[in-house]
Amino acid sequence: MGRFLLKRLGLASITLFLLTIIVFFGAQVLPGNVGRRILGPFADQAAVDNLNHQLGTDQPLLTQYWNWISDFFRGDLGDSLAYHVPVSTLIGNALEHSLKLAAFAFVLVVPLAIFGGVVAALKRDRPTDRVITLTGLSLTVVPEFVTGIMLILIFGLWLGLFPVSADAPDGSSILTQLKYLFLPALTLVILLFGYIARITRAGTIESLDADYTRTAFLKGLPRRMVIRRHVLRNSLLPTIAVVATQTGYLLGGLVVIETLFNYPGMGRLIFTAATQKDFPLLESAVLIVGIVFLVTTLLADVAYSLLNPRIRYAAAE
Amino acid sequence: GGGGATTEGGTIATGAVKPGGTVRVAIIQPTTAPNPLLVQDEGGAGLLGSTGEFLSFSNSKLVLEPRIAESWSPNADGTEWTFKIRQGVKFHSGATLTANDVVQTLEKLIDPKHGSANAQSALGGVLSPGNTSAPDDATVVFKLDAANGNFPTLVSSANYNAIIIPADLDPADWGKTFEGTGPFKLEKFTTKVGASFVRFDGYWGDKANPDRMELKFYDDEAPMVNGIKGGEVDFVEHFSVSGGKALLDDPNVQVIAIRTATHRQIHMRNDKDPFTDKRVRQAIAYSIDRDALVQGLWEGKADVGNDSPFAPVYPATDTSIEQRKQDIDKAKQLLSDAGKTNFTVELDTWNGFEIPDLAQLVKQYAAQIGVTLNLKITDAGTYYGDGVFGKSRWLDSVMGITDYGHRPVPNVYLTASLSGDPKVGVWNSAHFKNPQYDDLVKQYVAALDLDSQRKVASQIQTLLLDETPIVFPYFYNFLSAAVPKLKNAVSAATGQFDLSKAGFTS
Amino acid sequence: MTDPAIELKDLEVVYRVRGTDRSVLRGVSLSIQPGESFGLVGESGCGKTTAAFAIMRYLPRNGRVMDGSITVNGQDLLAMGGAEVRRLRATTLSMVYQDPAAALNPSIRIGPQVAEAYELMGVDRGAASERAREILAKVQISDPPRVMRRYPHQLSGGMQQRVVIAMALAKDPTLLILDEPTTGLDATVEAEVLDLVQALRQEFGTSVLFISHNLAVIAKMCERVGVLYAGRVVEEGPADQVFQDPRHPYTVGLLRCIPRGGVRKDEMALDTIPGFLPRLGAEIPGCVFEPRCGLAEEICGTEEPPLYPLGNGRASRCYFHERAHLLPRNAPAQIATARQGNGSPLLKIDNAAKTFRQDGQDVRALVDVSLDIKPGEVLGLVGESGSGKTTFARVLLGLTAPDPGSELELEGKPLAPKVEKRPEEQIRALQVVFQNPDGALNRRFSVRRILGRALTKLRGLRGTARDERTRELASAVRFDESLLAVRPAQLSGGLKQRVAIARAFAGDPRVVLCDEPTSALDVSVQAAILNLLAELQVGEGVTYLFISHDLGVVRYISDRIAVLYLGRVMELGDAETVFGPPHHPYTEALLSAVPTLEGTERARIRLEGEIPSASDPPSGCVFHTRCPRKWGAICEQEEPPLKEVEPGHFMRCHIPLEELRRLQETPPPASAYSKTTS
Amino acid sequence: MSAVQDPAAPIAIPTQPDQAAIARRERLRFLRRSPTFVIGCVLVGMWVICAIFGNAIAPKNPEFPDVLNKLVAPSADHLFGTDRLGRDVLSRVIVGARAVLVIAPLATLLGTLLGTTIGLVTGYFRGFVDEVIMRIVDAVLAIPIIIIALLAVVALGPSRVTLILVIGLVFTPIIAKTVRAAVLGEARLEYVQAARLRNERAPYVLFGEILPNVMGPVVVEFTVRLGYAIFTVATLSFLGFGADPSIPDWGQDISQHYQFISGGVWWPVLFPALAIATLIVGINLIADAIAQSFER
Ligand SMILES: Nc1ncnc2c1ncn2[C@@H]1O[C@H](COP(=O)(O)OP(=O)(O)OP(=O)(O)O)[C@@H](O)[C@H]1O
Ligand SMILES: Nc1ncnc2c1ncn2[C@@H]1O[C@H](COP(=O)(O)OP(=O)(O)OP(=O)(O)O)[C@@H](O)[C@H]1O
Ligand SMILES: [Mg+2]
Ligand SMILES: [Mg+2]
Repeated sequence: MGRFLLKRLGLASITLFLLTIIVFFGAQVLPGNVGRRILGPFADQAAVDNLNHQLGTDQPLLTQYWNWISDFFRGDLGDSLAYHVPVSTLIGNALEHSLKLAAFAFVLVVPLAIFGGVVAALKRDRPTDRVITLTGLSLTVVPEFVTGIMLILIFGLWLGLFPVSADAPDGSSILTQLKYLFLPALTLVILLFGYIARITRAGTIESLDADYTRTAFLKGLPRRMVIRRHVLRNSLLPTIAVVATQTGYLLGGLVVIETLFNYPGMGRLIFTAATQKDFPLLESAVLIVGIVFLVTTLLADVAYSLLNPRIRYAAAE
Repeated sequence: GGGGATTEGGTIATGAVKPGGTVRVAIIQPTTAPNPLLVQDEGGAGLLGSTGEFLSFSNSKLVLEPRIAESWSPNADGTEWTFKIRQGVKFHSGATLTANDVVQTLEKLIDPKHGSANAQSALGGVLSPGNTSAPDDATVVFKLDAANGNFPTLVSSANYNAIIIPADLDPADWGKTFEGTGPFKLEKFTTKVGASFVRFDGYWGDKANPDRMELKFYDDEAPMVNGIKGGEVDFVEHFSVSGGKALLDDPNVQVIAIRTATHRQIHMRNDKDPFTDKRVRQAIAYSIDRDALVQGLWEGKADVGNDSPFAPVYPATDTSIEQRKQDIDKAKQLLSDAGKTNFTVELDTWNGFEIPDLAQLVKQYAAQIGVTLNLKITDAGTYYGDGVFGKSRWLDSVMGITDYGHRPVPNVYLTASLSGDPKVGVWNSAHFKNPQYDDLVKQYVAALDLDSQRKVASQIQTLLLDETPIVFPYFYNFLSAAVPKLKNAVSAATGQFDLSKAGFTS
Repeated sequence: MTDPAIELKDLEVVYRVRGTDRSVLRGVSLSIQPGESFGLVGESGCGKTTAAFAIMRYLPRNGRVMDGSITVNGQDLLAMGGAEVRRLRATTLSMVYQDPAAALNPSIRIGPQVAEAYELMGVDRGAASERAREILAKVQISDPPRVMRRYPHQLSGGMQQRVVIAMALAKDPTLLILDEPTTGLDATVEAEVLDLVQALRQEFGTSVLFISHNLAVIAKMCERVGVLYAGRVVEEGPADQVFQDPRHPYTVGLLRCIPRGGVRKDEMALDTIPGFLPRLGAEIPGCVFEPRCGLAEEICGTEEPPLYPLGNGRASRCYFHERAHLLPRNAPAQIATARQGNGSPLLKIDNAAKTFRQDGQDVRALVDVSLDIKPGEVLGLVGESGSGKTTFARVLLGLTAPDPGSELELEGKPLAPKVEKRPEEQIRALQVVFQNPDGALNRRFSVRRILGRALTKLRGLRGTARDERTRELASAVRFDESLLAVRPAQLSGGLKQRVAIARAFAGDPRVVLCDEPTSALDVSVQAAILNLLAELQVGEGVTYLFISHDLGVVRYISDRIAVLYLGRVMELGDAETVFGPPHHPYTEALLSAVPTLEGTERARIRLEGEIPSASDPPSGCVFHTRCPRKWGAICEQEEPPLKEVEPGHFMRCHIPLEELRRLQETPPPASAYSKTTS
Repeated sequence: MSAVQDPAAPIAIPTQPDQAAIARRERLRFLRRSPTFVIGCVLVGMWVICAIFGNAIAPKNPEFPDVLNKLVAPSADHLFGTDRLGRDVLSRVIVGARAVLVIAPLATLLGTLLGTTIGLVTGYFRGFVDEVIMRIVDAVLAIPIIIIALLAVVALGPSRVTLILVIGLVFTPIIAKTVRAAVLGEARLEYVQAARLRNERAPYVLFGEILPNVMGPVVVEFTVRLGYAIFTVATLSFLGFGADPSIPDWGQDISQHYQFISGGVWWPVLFPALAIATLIVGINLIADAIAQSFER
């Protein structure tokens, strides 16, 4: 186990390193001069150069990269060019919102999807199965803004059941917050259900067909027991991994949904940072999304290996 | 028009209201930190105005209401203005405002090294650093570079940067406290999310009626509209006809429409082929059906433009000058005279407000006279770039559409975006250079009384109409919306809004 | 007489494939008496497993019983409802099948998995795991508590199969079905499992249905045997009689295919059965075996023969059962007289070693293997799975780079470690026939393209010349030209292997490495391939390195034999020298482990303990942990060298030759000794 | 060599039927029978036709603004009504298919080509190169696709070429991963070693021997990615990164009109939305069917 963890950590940190490089130099391709961005069109060139010098944005890229990355891991993310506030506060706030939404969406979709997937697998190739998989598939592939708009229209404006903007007023109770978050979360549920259910179905079918399941049946175990003890235990493993791979998207990829529901999350933060050429904000935000992704996938791997003795011991022995 | 109750003029339905309450306001997302010097956008202006006060407030009739200044007067030739500062005005911190605070605020505004883009555009070439003085705590004297009849407007709320802040406050830190003298004071500000304000009991005038005022920032218009329809906000500070059509047609939303000089400029590089020939520029202008634009894009809530910044709303505007109308044949004629038929030009602009629509319509109109326009529509950041010549599509493109906010006097439009003097014409995207024009503008600016202003204005209008460096298709109304039970909310076309009298009917 | 433990009457089973029913079992009838062990034998695909699942009422989703009856202790199984069937599975029927690794739930510890069977009977948890411990002890698992805490993948194949058997016996079933329970296990392990089953049978008095394609195993395990062909029992009777004096041409053919009694390629070519098993669901009006039968007359093709009873429980489904033994022989007239090349070695391997790194550990797959291969000879390479056979081959081929210090020479010229670095002629000189023809042939290419490409690359042939040569190759391996156009998927295993062989010979190789070329094939096909290889070797004068774990096969084809254990050559010498005493103790154990068709049981030498892993081999002589002849402390301390104990006979053992000879005349020490009952 | 007739020689006709061919035929039959596939084809086919003959089919000029008749509800004259500039929604929906159906397939093709190549190389050679590339792939995949695409478009400015390149490159790692997995399985098979043993050059082994055997996954991957490509294109143009708004483009048209929905003007949004939905669903139905046909 220990070695397994170390190995994964090692890989993750390499990936992280590459990620920082990609993010930093990726951001460099955006046009725009930092000093000018800050001082605006009327400041004279001298002042701009001076500021660039103070900010170090006139130094060679490698030096800049080094400064950025070392500051970053020292917890100093610098100031936003556009808002002149510490990037960390902006990201902190956005991340909090994103996490809320993501968590809520997960809580709704994961059990639902797993249930759907398992049922589909048990009823494999029967109508129930086709219905679940095909609806799932069809919903999964429709862009967020299509589903989102429809939901706003129906539940928000026509039926007036739910708020159309996702961000509850400060200090409102958890329940109220959830009420506000419901529509965007629902959009995500619609988006993710098919995907997760599909994986679960595949995993379940695989272990339904496995010899050990046959063994269990031939032991004379009742069907329910076979499913519970022998099938699910192995079939849900892949689901974990998949769910983990969605976190990146959920934390940073919800540009559209956050715009539709005027929700101040990471997606929109990055989006505006990109259009405003707010480099420090952009770089750190993207990097953090990446890191969160790496961490969750790492955790997923660990969880996976914990639930899967083959891996756990293969690594240990 | 729509089914909604639409009030012309700055205030929605007035009447008796319950004391107290919380007014929830939707404003467009500020694009920068709240810094009195650097704010250049409507959202930012709204923030400044929410706690700050100006020497005077330019109301929807473009009349200046005294605020921090009790009164003002020019010397004989209009080169020097003296403002009487109200006494006993308190900052939210409790400190008392003195003339020195006013002096320092304005010095900072005009000092290039602070780079207050917008203030510069208004005061550049008007007031130079060091020429503002406070003989005593109640008086401020401005020595102008040249005579200027509209100076008080240039330092009023019309110049949204010009809120008076304590002399010793670094504008960069203003965002921390929102220090000002207005009827509301800051409770909480969260960048990119919103802000809330409470009544300032130390206010010099009538105390604010609402207990609280909550601002919510929106990146996009649709959620804003949905917000008020979904009952999540009481007051939408500003919406566009295109984005807010739903509100215009909604019987239980009251709409405020203010006639303004807010407009779009379709610039053509006077120094670049094919627009070096003014006949080509005129042809483009003639191809455009302005009435269709006003009806189609603005539901009639706009004034037709006549290719000069003199909007009908300005008292000085000469409305007798013949209105340019669509005339395809004439346009074609002009082109063939110029020997420039069937050419292709790239039309640069950005995807905000109704601009893309305008661009597409212009493209269509141009097509009718055999001119092909390829639209290059990017995000604002890309279009404006660094906002300086050589680093900005806005200022470098051969043809482009640019949005201009409302100004209570046309001065900025006349100078910044048309002056041939590089120090003044910093937004001269048409690269229009015309000594005679520059001279006329000087006269206009100097003119102290309305009649003399009218005379010059008329000449400028005629000149621009002939030269057509820029097409001004329309000047559209500033629209705000409120829920029916909200009364006495005031908004100004420059992005400020005054809710100190506002409240709800039971 | 009590009613049989289980009885099948005219059982018809079909699989529905692409909308049509294809019959798999065509009226199978058999009955097993209580306590009896019945063997079901037949080539792959003839329906053995299907029969088993039919009895368990667990056919694949597309399988269906069309007709016939199955009765268990007199109850009609097919009439039962789900609950009853479950009860039956829980109490009366159990099944053990191939690949124990897959049969155990990877994510549940052994303890609970075994205990489950008891909980099902209503025993509470505590007691259940107690009972589990007992049953595990019964299947001779040392230290059950430890094993119960382990996960399946942490056990060796033999242990896993033991656990599966334990689970099967937990309910003390009336009938235990074993479907190829030892296929894929090593000879020594197989022997142990078989012994175990024997012992348990005695103890529990369970009746057993033992399914296997290996006649020797059946002969060893079963009292009665049924020979299944194309879903039909063609012959039935007491095992020894059926195998001594078969009464059905198919049985006769099968028995003749097997190299037995130490026959060698230069004494006789093997018999084969022409043609192929009829396709699934084929329409067969007459005798199922008719198309391949040497005795067939036209009646066989038109009318299905009845089951002729032949007294004392024997029966045969052949019109000509009494002259079945007259089935014409069916083998190349001419036998391969190997021209034993001598003189300078063709291949010279000097302390070849290969160490793999696998998650942080060194796996020493080969340890200073040094041997010469003479031109024109066949060097057999035997050893249990994991002993390094394939690795050795791959090293020679340059597919796996050996550890530095290993020296390989071909005709005096050094061989580069990687094939990419070797000159044309060396590459051409060393070719290979892989174990699994499916993987070895690119399934996207036609046979012609597969052979053609080889010719182009190795011989530089193009156009007509290439086509010409392709045809020659095909006929050389008895591969019908008309099949050149098809893809491997269309071909039977035997035909595929012929293509693979043809490809190996495309470049006129000097040495062909055959890595278990027949292990994946049925005996009848195996015989044909062995004949072909023998014939080619003589014809083309090539040299073979012939890898196999089937001692019979190796003995038949090889001139010399090397015995590998944990990557080390334990014994090396002429085939007969190695197979005749004195052997290396390991060789001795191997030989004794293999069941033979002749009733002549040799003393079984049971090997203690597991095969050590190549990642941490034992100290001293790597075999000492299991060696029944262990000599003394020295075996544990120092590794014996491979020394020439007599001319041409090498051995890696501390025990002097004479001592070994003496020891092996007398039966081995009682501790490690058991006479297998049969 | 001796020409003894070996009776064990096979009988002339191949006894196994041509499994490969049957499998192929089976697959086609399965597809033709599968309603999923048929419906998918109908939907996609419809849009492909629109993309090709759009301007011919469209009842009106999709770009002609008639701003005085804007937002007219569906009527006999304008079946799908008119949009914010009085353009005929029906015509825009029809012609709009082109924007998506030019960019998405090309982008996917690019991604598939690159991804497959990388997958083949890394999966076959393993070792250091593999490690490095796979790390990079992981790193890239850690950033949400839409964000990468977005940055690229901001940097390069929106244009069809940009979109194709961006989306193609963004998909490359994902496809590479899938192909690599398949190649790992193949590379273990002996026919690859057999190729080495007749000293084939690596490129031949990769593209000549292995590629044909991993076509299945590649095809499936392509169809699946195509769906996501359309998804991404639509999303980008929804976010305002479409090129010229006068050119019909579903995503852009939706973003240009969804604000009107609250005012009861649903037609300029609903129809493009349906268009996107049907097209993507169609493609995924096809992908699903194909995947299934390969599974069995
Ligand atoms: N689910 C299935 N659907 C269709 N055909 C099947 C199915 N299972 C087995 N078969 C075919 O039925 C025939 C008999 O299969 P079965 O497994 O019973 O043979 P077997 O004697 O056990 O072979 P082996 O010795 O290889 O295990 C084979 O041709 C096999 O291909
Ligand atoms: N690529 C590899 N990486 C790590 N270990 C390996 C590798 N290939 C083989 N081994 C190990 O080397 C040892 C010898 O393997 P090899 O395949 O040569 O044995 P074998 O005699 O061919 O077995 P079998 O009879 O099952 O084919 C085994 O312990 C195996 O686990
Ligand atoms: Mg079987
Ligand atoms: Mg091997």
